[in-house]
Parts: sequence; C-alpha cells; structure tokens
Amino acid sequence: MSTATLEPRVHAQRTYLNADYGWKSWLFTLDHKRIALLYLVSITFFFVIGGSFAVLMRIHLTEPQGALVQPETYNKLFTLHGIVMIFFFLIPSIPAVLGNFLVPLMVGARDLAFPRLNLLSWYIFIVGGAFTLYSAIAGGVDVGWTFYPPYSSIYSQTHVTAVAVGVFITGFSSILTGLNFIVTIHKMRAPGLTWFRLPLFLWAMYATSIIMTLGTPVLAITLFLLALEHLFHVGIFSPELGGDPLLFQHLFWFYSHPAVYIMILPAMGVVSEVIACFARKRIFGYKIVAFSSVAIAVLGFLVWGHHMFVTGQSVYAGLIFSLLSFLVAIPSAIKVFNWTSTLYKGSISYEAPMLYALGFIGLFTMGGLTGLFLASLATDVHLNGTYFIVAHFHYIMVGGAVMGYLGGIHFWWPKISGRKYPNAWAALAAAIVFVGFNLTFFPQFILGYLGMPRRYAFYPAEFQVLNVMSSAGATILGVGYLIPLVYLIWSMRYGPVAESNPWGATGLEWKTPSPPPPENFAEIPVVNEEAYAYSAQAQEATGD
Amino acid sequence: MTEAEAHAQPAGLAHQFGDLEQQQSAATLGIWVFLVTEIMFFGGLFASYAIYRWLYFAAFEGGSHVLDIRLGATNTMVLLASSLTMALSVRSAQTGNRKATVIFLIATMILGGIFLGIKGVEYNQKFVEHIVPGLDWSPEGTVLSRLAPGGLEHAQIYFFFYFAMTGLHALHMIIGMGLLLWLVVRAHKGAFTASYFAPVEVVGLYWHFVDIVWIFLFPLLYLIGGRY
Amino acid sequence: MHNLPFQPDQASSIAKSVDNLYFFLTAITLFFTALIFLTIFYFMIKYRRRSPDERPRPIEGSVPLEVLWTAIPTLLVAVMFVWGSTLYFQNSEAPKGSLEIFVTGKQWMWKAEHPEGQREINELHVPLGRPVRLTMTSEDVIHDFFVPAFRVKKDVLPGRYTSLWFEPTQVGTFHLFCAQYCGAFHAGMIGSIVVQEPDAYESWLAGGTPGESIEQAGEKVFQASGCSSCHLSDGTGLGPSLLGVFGHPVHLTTGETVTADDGYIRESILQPKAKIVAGYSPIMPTFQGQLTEEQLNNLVAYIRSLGAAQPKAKEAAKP
Amino acid sequence: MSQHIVPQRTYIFVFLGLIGLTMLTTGVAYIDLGPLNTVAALVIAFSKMLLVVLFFMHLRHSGGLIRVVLLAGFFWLALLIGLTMSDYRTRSWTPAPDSWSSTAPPTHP
Repeated sequence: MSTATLEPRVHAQRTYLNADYGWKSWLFTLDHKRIALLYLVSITFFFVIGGSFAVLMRIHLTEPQGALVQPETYNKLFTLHGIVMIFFFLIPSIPAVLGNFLVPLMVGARDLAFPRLNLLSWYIFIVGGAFTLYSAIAGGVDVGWTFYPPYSSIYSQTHVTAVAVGVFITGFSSILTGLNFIVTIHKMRAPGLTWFRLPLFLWAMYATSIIMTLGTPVLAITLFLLALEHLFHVGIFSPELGGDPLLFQHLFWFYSHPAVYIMILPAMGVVSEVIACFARKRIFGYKIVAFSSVAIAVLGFLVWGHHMFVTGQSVYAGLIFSLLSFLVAIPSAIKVFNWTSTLYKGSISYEAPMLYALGFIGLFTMGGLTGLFLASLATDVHLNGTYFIVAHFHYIMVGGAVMGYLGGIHFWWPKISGRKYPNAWAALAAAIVFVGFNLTFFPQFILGYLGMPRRYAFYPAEFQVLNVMSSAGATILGVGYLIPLVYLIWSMRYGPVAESNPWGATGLEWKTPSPPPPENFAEIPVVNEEAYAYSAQAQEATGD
Repeated sequence: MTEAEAHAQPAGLAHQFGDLEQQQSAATLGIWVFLVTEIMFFGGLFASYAIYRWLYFAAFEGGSHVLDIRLGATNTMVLLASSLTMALSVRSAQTGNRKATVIFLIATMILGGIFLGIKGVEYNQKFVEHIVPGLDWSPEGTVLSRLAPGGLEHAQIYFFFYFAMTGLHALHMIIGMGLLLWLVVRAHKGAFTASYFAPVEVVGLYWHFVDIVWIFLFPLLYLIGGRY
Repeated sequence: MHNLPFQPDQASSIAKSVDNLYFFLTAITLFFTALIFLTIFYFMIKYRRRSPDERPRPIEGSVPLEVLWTAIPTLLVAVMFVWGSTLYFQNSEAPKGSLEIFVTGKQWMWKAEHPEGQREINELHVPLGRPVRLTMTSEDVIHDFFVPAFRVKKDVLPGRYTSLWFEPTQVGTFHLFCAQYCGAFHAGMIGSIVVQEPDAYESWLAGGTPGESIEQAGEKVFQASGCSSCHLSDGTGLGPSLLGVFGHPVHLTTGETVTADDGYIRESILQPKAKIVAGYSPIMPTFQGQLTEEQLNNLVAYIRSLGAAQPKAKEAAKP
Repeated sequence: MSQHIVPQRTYIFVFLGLIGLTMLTTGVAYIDLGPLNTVAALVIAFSKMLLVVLFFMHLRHSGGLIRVVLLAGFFWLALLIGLTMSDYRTRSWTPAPDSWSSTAPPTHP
C-alpha cells in the first residue's frame, strides 16, 4: 500500500464529518454514516461494560470456592455479561455500525430508505440500554440472559422487569434496522446493480434483516408476557395455574437461536468481502455463498428445539429438531469450503483485515463443528448445561462474530475515518486476540466434557487447573481487544490520509472519496461489471 | 447535489429517492414488512393461546361463555365500518379530494373511539365480576365457578389471554388513533396530493391490519365451542 | 495438583456408547479443522502476493466441487443423526423391574426417597449393576438432575414429573450437579451418588435410618392435616370413610361411577369439588399448596393401604 | 401499489360482505357442531381477512414482492405454531412418568 506521508489534506474536501459541527449535528443527524458512528460509540461503550463483567467472572473462577464475589453477585455478573454482550453489542455490532454505513454506499444510494426510522432505531437502542444500565446499577438481575421462568417470573427478587423492558425496547431498534435494509436493498439499487452483482456483504445483510424482522417480535412478546408475570405473579408460564414453563422456552428460543445467526451472518458477509479483496479474486461459487446466507436465515428458524432436549420436551419433537439442526450446519460448511477455495491461485496479502478473516474461518469451523455435538441427541444429554456449551457459543460469537466485526472495522476504517491505522500494531493485536481467545475457550471444551456445569459460582476442586488456564487466556484476550481501541482513535488524528480505494477493492463504496461526502455520490453510479471483478482486464477499466 | 437540483424536485420527495414512484413503492414495502413483524408480534400470543386452548379446552370454553357475545359482534362491525371509512379516505386522498379525506379520517376516528368505548364497558364488566387475573381475581362467587369445575386456574389463564390480546389490540388502536389525528391535521393543511399520499396509505394499511387482528380475536375469544 | 483428568468416569451402562459417539464427533471436528487450517496456511504461503499489481486469473467456481462438499457433509451429518438418535431412544425407556426412587428438587437441595422409606438429602445410595429409575419433580423452580459419570441429565420441572434411569457399573461416589440455573446457590445444589455392592446396599438400607415407611408417614399427614376429623373410619363423619375405597368403584353425586385410583385420590385432595361422593356435600377445603409433593405422595400411599382393609360399616347414605 | 383507483361501489360491497360474514360466524356459534365450530369460525375469519387484504389493502394490484412478504409472514407464524405444537402433541406419546406407581401428574401441561 502506498505509504502516503503525513501531509495535511490538500483542500478542505467536503465530507460527512466536516459538513456540520456541534452536538445537534450528531444527535439529530439523518445521515446514515453519522448514525453508524453513533452506534459505533454506543456499542463500544457496552462492549467495555460487558467485557469487564467477563474479566470479573474469570478472576472469580480462578479459585474453586470463588475468589472475588458472593454467589449472588456472580449470578448477576454472568446475567449482565450475557444480556449486555448479546443484545447491546453482538446483535447491533455489524448490522448497525458497518451495515448502516455501507448498505447505502454499496447499493449506490444517497441514504437508507427511511433515515428518520434509522435515527429512531438508535434512540430506541439508547433507551433500552438505559433501562438495562439502570437495573445493573440499581442492584443487578440474576436470571441469566435466558430469563427462564418460574425462577425469573416468581422467585427472583432482582430487577427482572427493568431488564425485560430494556431488552423489549432494544428489540425494536433491531427490527427497524432490518426493515430499513430490506427496503433499501430491494428498492434503491443503482442502475445495473442486479441481485447477482451485489457484494456478498449485502446478501448477508439481507439474510440478517429477514431474521431481525421475523424473529425479534416474538422475543418482544415473550419478554412482555414475562414482565407481566413478574409484576402480577400470575401468567401463562406459572405452574400453579397449570401454565408450562417450557412454553416460555419455546417462544424464547424461537427468536434466540436465529439471533445467533443474526450475530454470525454479517461476520460472514465481512469475511467474504475481505477474502475477495486481499486474495484479489472473485469469491469461489458466488451464487452458492449468496444463497447459503439466505438458507441459513430460513433454516435457522426451524431448529430451536435443540436447546430443550433435556428439559422434558417430547422425545419425538427432539428427533425433529435434531434432524433440522444437522441440516442447518450444511450451508455453513459450504461457505467455509468456498472461502478456502477462493484463496486457491489468488494473490494474497496479509493486511490486518485478512488476518482477522482467516482467523474467523478457522475459529468458526471449530465453533460450527462443536455444534454438531449438541445437535445429536445422545451427546447433548451429557453436554447440555455444561461448559462445553459455553465454549461452543463463544467460539461462534467471539471467534466468529467479534473477529468478523474487527476485520470489518479494520477493512472499512479508511472509508469511515479517511485515515489509515498502523498495520504492524493491527497485526499484533490480531495475533494476541487469536492466542488469547484459544487459551480462554479451548480448555472449556474439556471442562464441559468433564461435566462442569455452567453458571456455577463455585466448583469442585478438580476443575481448577482448566479454569485457571481459561482465566489466563481471558486477560490476554482483554489486552488484545484494548490495543485496536488505542491505535484506531490515534489514527483518526495522526493516521496517514487514506485515498478513496486504499486496498484496491471492488464495490461502489470504494468509488466515492474517503470519507464520503454527505450525499455519498456526486451522481448515482451505473454498474456494468460483475461483483468482485478483480481479474486483469477489469482492473484497467476501473484503474486507481 | 447542487442547490438548483434540490429545488427542481417535486414536493414531498426525499433526497435519497430518485422519483416519487420509487419513494411510494419503498413506503409501501416498508409498511408491509412492518405489518409482518406485527403478525409475528401478535403471533407469539396466538401461538400460546392455541396451545393452552388445546390443553385446557373446557376451561377456555367456560371462560368464553362469560363474555358478552352481542358486544363482541357489534364491536366487530364497528371496526369493519372504520376499515371502510379508512379505505374511502385513502381513495379520496388518491383522487386529490382534500375535504372527503378529512371527513373520512374523522369518521374512522369516531368509529375507533366507539370501539374503544365498548371495549371499556366490557373491561368494566370483568372488574365488576372480579375476574381480572392479577388485579382482582376471586371468581368463587361469580358465574365462572359454576361453569368451570376444577379448572378455575385454567380459566385464569384464559382471562390472562383475554386481557393480554384485547389489551395489546386496544393499545394498537390508540396508536392508530394518534396517527389518524396527525393525518387529519396534515390533510387539513393540504399536504396530500394525488401524487403524494403515501402517509395516508401507510396509516390505512396499519389500520386495516389492526382490524384483521380483531377479525381473528372475536371468534377465537368469544365463540369458543359455540353457545347452545 | 491431582492428575489432570481429561475424561469423566464411565460409571454407567450407557457411558461407553455415549463416549464412542463423542469421540467420533471429536475426530470429525479435529479432522476438518486441521484440513481447513492447513489448506489455508498452504494457500497463504504458495499464493502470497509476489508483486503489487499481480492480477490472478478469475475462477468462477466449480459445480462438481460444490456438489462434493455438500454431499459429504450431508452424509456425515446423517450418520451422526442416526447414531445419536438411536442411542438416545435406546436409553430413554427404563428397563422393566428397575429400582424406583422418588427425587424432589427444592431450591438448592436434592431430596431422595427410597421405596423402603429411606430418605436422603443431597445423597443417593444405589446398588451396583441394577437399573435405577428416578421419578423427579420440583417444588419451586426448574432444576436439573445431572450425573456426569453416568452421562445422564434431565430437567426437573415444578407441577410435572420427569424421569431418567441409569445402571451403575462402577462402585464409588460420583458427582451429582444441578445443571439448570435455579438461583443464588445453584452452584451449591450438588451431591453425590454412592454406588455400593448389592449386599453393602442392603445393609445400608437396613442399618440406615429406617424412617417409618411411606404409609406410616402418610398416616401422620392424615392426622396432622385434619383428614381424620371428617373421614371417620365408620363412615359417620362429614366425609366418606376411606376404608376399602382404594381400587373400588365410587358413586358420585353426578350419578357416574369412577374407580378410586391414585389420580382420583390426588384430585380429591387438590381439587375436592371436582368429584363429590354420592350423598355428601362439597364442603371439603382444597389442600392445593398446603401439602408438599412428598406429603401428598405419602398420603396417597396411606389411603392406598387402607384400600385393603375391610370397610367397618356399610356407608350410610348421609343427606 | 399502483395508482389504480378502486371504485367506491366495490368498497361498499366488500364492507357488506364483511358484515354478513360477521353475522354468519356469530349465528353459526349458536349451532352445536362440536369441533366443527372452531373450524367454521376460523374459515369465516380467514375469508373476512382475505376480503380486507385483497380489497381494502389493495393486495390485488400490489406487486409480487408484497405478496411474498405477506406469505412469508403467515409461513413464519405457521412455523412457530406448528413446531411448538409438535412438542405438545407428541408429549403424551411416551408414557408420562407418573409419581410412585400410577398417580397422574397433578397439573399435567
């Protein structure tokens, strides 16, 4: 990459950052790029909070009888870690930050279809976050991010209602984002930009939006019913009235399993873009990868019963869900094989985004395959509710979604901020994150197989060695996440100025200056080439 | 985008759209996707209702016989009428007839008000009969104890559904009334023309959806197992 | 530090077969992870960018390859599904003649009750080599009876019974965990399963604290709860005599006749107005929520034991 | 939604149809058809919904995309109800574990 010296910007180019100043220009903006930055700041804030809860938990678990807090406090820690990380960081992360910033740019539009709804979705997110923070400060909540009644509805004395309302409200932020993306991708594509010329990031955003709009409302109604039952101690889940707590689990997991695909699909989209750019090759089997995103979104709604194999769900329903859960693994496998074959005969360079993307593929493979243990009935009986589950979903969410998010932030950072970050530091951070992550979560697979249950504030002594290894890994991982925070902020002022297409990538977002002007494009571009046209002849045409 | 270009745009066209037709079809797709999220939102309740109705049919039937079927039927017809006036108001907005749009919007609001009024009467009846789960549930003396032997707890689940579903529906009605009021004000000021009437159509589609929810709620809650 | 364990004990009849499936899945996972990692490393080295403006030839994709890596995963997944499900269904039904033990989960303790009357808290003594069937319920929230060494786990739900079975194949003491989050001391709701040789188990049973049998406990509840004040054995009380009732037909005010089985007895205790014996008025209060599951079961067992006794006097039809 | 203007007469007829169907469903409720009562109520409600969706909500001349979106909504709702029901319907197929020997679970959901 051309290492432009630190010369000041030649002429005061009008960008979305310097077009307007003052807090009003941020808090009342309708510009999808500014709303993306508002989301970036808020979810980083929540990531730090959720992350600190995780560090406290890992320190506490270094000793069998618990090293730091009372059991009740530990229960609040893991509950808030789960709620903050899932609903306030992972679900909005790529869709709300990278999606908001890039979808209009990638389709060649001036903004999303409904800018006011987009700003409303951020305010709803903040209000939901306020409710959750209130409950955390006022004394915490100890029902797990799964809110299972009758403990959460009748027996828990903590701030369940406040958190349920908080997550209820934040769900609508995700619904509005999904709605905005669906309409924008359908109705506002630039001339010539057919569906099969769309970047795969947009296919992933489209599939994610389907899940967000069709799944989240069911979570909303479920938490609404739970909050009612917690308030009035009467409801449809309470066993005294003949209610069935399993019905809550059905309704909860109907959303919450597709929610894990909300978290992973966008990361897959980012990885497709990054692999194509740094291998300078079109993604192998573009259409197959695009359709597998949508297939994951649809099949994702059929499999929730594998969370309930041991809860007294009928064995025949378990059989159906087990079969469907195995089928949903196929599209993910296809994607991994297609990414790997994209590298074949490519011209690969090792920038930070590429390191994150390759790390994603490895860790997501581990995460996905360990999911097969939980889809098969016999092994799930042994592994359900143990640390094997914790390791599995962290491999998917931290190894997959967060790696993809960091890769995306690094890949589009020049476009977002107009500056380039120091590549050496970025590569170092990626390596630390990779090592720290594996050291934290691989021992937990063994802990799970040994039978150590999750959500335990204290545990039998023979599990201590593996727990200490996991806690050591967590500190390395924590450090690995702080480094990007430092050099990315540093780069906003001191980083070398980025030209409009620093990586030589394809896609409409690279055809407008970095950072882009408020209206994105001088005039709406016309697309006349296939997606990822990195091949020789195409490159002369676009030039650089 | 130069200033001149901005002025040449027709009234009501947002900057991110190419033309009014694109904006209109985007708004329509947007509201329909939103209505699908509402289908799933009510869907969670209908699914739970379906399961408990299958599990405790006798108690649900007993609870359903307590409801006043006459009020339910009248309310259904009131809401259908409001759907008619809403559709007519969208049509008059389409044809650029400002006065008719305002009149039909007001008619829709009045009918909506009547519906909520009748609903209020029914709710009051339940409080009088002490069959409101959570707030005032003592059905021993009431008609319910005779109807559902041994299933009083299950009948409480039925009434929990009754209040949850009709309450959520009423909440959506109130939101709809708010939107209608906002439309009346804008229509009165002549904001809508034959080429720009998307807001009226969007609120219309939302209102018809709320009516459809009631079309299902009425038989499912009031007519369980038939009255003979 | 004690040796670093990598595998829990295989202390039940199904442990080996579950572990075989577990290792098969582990092998598949390691194989494919290694395959992907190595392929990526190889490609990264072989196809590293030689010159800044190097442009690789475009490759669209290849249908045969796509079919290959759709078919193979589908086949593998099918094998896993069939293996996992058949194993699960084989283990889901307790063999006939298993030892019946009744387990109650209560916030943060496990209570077990043997048929001979032994009651244990957070401990369960079982004989070696004999299948044991646990019938479990919870008195408050959802718990989960999990014995890693036996590879068995089942949630314990309030208002409902779930069951699991195991056949211990190794003598010793094994961990019992609660595996469904149930509140403050969820981590403390643990215990141990003590597997003994059959004769050691017999002597434990005999020598152990032989609390009175279930029927005697039931009689205590019968007295304590005031049942005896109405249900006089000579039938002259406000309620029908319960002698010789269990297992025999009972005429109801509605004219129907039902046989007095466990369900009828239980229902008459929890919802007395449901079925009224002919000639009696519905004045019996409900005991819903006043009796614990244990007391309820002991009471039912006591009434069942009365079934055998001869009714003292023909029930006089009381107005 | 095209600029198609629906004549007022159509709206009036659709409205009268809806009123008629409401009276029908109320009337049918007074006849003892056993389980058919539920089926009848649902069929009538479904047809009333079709009338509102096709005419009042102009689905007749909305594009295919809108129809697919609506069908997706009903399909997902059917998924939720169907798969959850599959658990409840098949729960009684395996012999429900009862307490001790043969007592039925107290409040069997």
